[in-house]
Amino acid sequence: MDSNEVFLQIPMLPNMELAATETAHRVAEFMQFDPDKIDEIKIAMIEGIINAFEHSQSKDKTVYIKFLMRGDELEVTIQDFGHGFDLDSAKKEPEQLRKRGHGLNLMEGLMDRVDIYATPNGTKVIMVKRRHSSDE
Amino acid sequence: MDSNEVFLQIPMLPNMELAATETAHRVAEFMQFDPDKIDEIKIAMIEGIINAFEHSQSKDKTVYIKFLMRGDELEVTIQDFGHGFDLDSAKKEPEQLRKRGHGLNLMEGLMDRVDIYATPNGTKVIMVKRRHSSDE
Amino acid sequence: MADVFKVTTRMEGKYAILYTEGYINNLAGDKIVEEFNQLVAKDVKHYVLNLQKTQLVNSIGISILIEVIEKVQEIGGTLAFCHLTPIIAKTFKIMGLTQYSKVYDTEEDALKN
Amino acid sequence: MADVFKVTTRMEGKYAILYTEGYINNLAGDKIVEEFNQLVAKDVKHYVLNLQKTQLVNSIGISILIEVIEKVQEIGGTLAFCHLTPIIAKTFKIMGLTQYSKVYDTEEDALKN
Ligand SMILES: Nc1ncnc2c1ncn2[C@@H]1O[C@H](COP(=O)(O)OP(=O)(O)O)[C@@H](O)[C@H]1O
Ligand SMILES: Nc1ncnc2c1ncn2[C@@H]1O[C@H](COP(=O)(O)OP(=O)(O)O)[C@@H](O)[C@H]1O
Repeated sequence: MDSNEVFLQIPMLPNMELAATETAHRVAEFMQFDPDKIDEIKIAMIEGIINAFEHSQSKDKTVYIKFLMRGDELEVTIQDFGHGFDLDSAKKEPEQLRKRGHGLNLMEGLMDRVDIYATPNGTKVIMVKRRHSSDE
Repeated sequence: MDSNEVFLQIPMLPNMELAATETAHRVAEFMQFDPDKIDEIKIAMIEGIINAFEHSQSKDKTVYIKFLMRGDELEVTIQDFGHGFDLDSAKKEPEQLRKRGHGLNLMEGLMDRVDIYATPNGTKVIMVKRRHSSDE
Repeated sequence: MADVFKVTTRMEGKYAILYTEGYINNLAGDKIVEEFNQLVAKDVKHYVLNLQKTQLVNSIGISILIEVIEKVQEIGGTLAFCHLTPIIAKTFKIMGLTQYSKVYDTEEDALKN
Repeated sequence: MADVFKVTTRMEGKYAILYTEGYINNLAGDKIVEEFNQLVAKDVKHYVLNLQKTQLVNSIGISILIEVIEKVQEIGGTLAFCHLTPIIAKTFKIMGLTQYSKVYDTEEDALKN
């Protein structure tokens, strides 16, 4: 393993997503991200992880998380080996005050880039946050 | 992976031990350990991890941590692939107000059981904390 | 970070001010609904949610808050938020909450309006 | 948990009360020594370390506090701790600190003695 990578495997158990957000916190702090950006990464990660908890139905009941520190960028990969889903039908337009179905929007709204690879063998969400975003 | 295991691999970078203690926190909280016991686990883990950071000289600059939830017991394994050390000479009697050399004592004082396997291929510290310790 | 989520209420005039502490996930959302239901039973119609001690939320927890907003609208009441961290404010905006309930910086501002 | 370690000082009579906030590791220990050196230069001899806002320590950080204790002894001063969490108190005991400096529950107690 390179010293710019962190791996975490968490079981699908209550609040275990917070182990991942705290790991993100340490990594992003080491990379000198500012506190608001760290919170954005954390909330985006929570959404990715609870989606795997709630929807993946993976048999190993595990979420695999990788942090890659790449210069100014932090790349976070959240992976499960569940049944995947159809991205196009999941990404429907948000209704007015729609209760659920905001997770994917939140990830995209809070991170600089989000790529989702969903197959019948599982889902992989790759999210990137830059220390200095262009939109700020 | 069983759903009663958590894995974490952290690079030897400043404060990365806190990613591990926060993971421990979530795991121990899930197991309903009381807050003082959680703090004991955290400080013991910090000592095991900073020892690997400071002394192991491992080439992959990585510490491998495993949490195993086993009924009433939490088992934490902290492993590095450095050069190991001689346990007997490391465990010398504490001098009066000795500045350094308290890490191993602390782990033993704070956990219910500590087993250390040190070889020229690395060090593995296995620490166990019970939810209801006999000494309390 | 607060480990166990807590919600406490203080009354000020016709307002119930709910203080949250900790991560707002589904369980926390349920606790808020419980507290809220007790207040509705006491005929309280105006609510302020002070999130000063909440750093993290998830969309399931927030979806439960949306249900609370709907209920308040049904009984002809008001619900405002205050003391959101910048990122929780952003999260609310992305989720469309800010269209349906007001967000104030401070509790004072929330009570004045 | 406080993310960046901080130490601040308040004078009360002949006492300097140092408040720590956050994880006491080696860097935090160095910050405490720096603060302490400035106070020694101002001829302060009596110290209270209030650790109320510190939840975690490591043995490297504490070994630096031991150096501070030694220096205080050299200048004929006193150093007491207060507001330790039960587990930090236990850690200090295992490391032998409690033999060399007193530990009080509250700041008041530390200043009275
Ligand atoms: N890891 C995953 N595994 C399987 N399905 C998923 C996963 N992540 C998202 N989905 C699907 O995408 C949909 C939309 O997700 P999201 O926007 O987070 O909203 P919500 O979780 O509230 O339904 C989910 O309802 C689910 O069907
Ligand atoms: N993971 C490790 N790899 C190599 N040597 C180690 C490791 N852990 C401990 N040691 C050795 O054991 C000694 C005692 O460790 P410890 O009691 O924690 O005190 P300290 O770290 O303050 O020296 C260290 O000085 C070091 O020589």
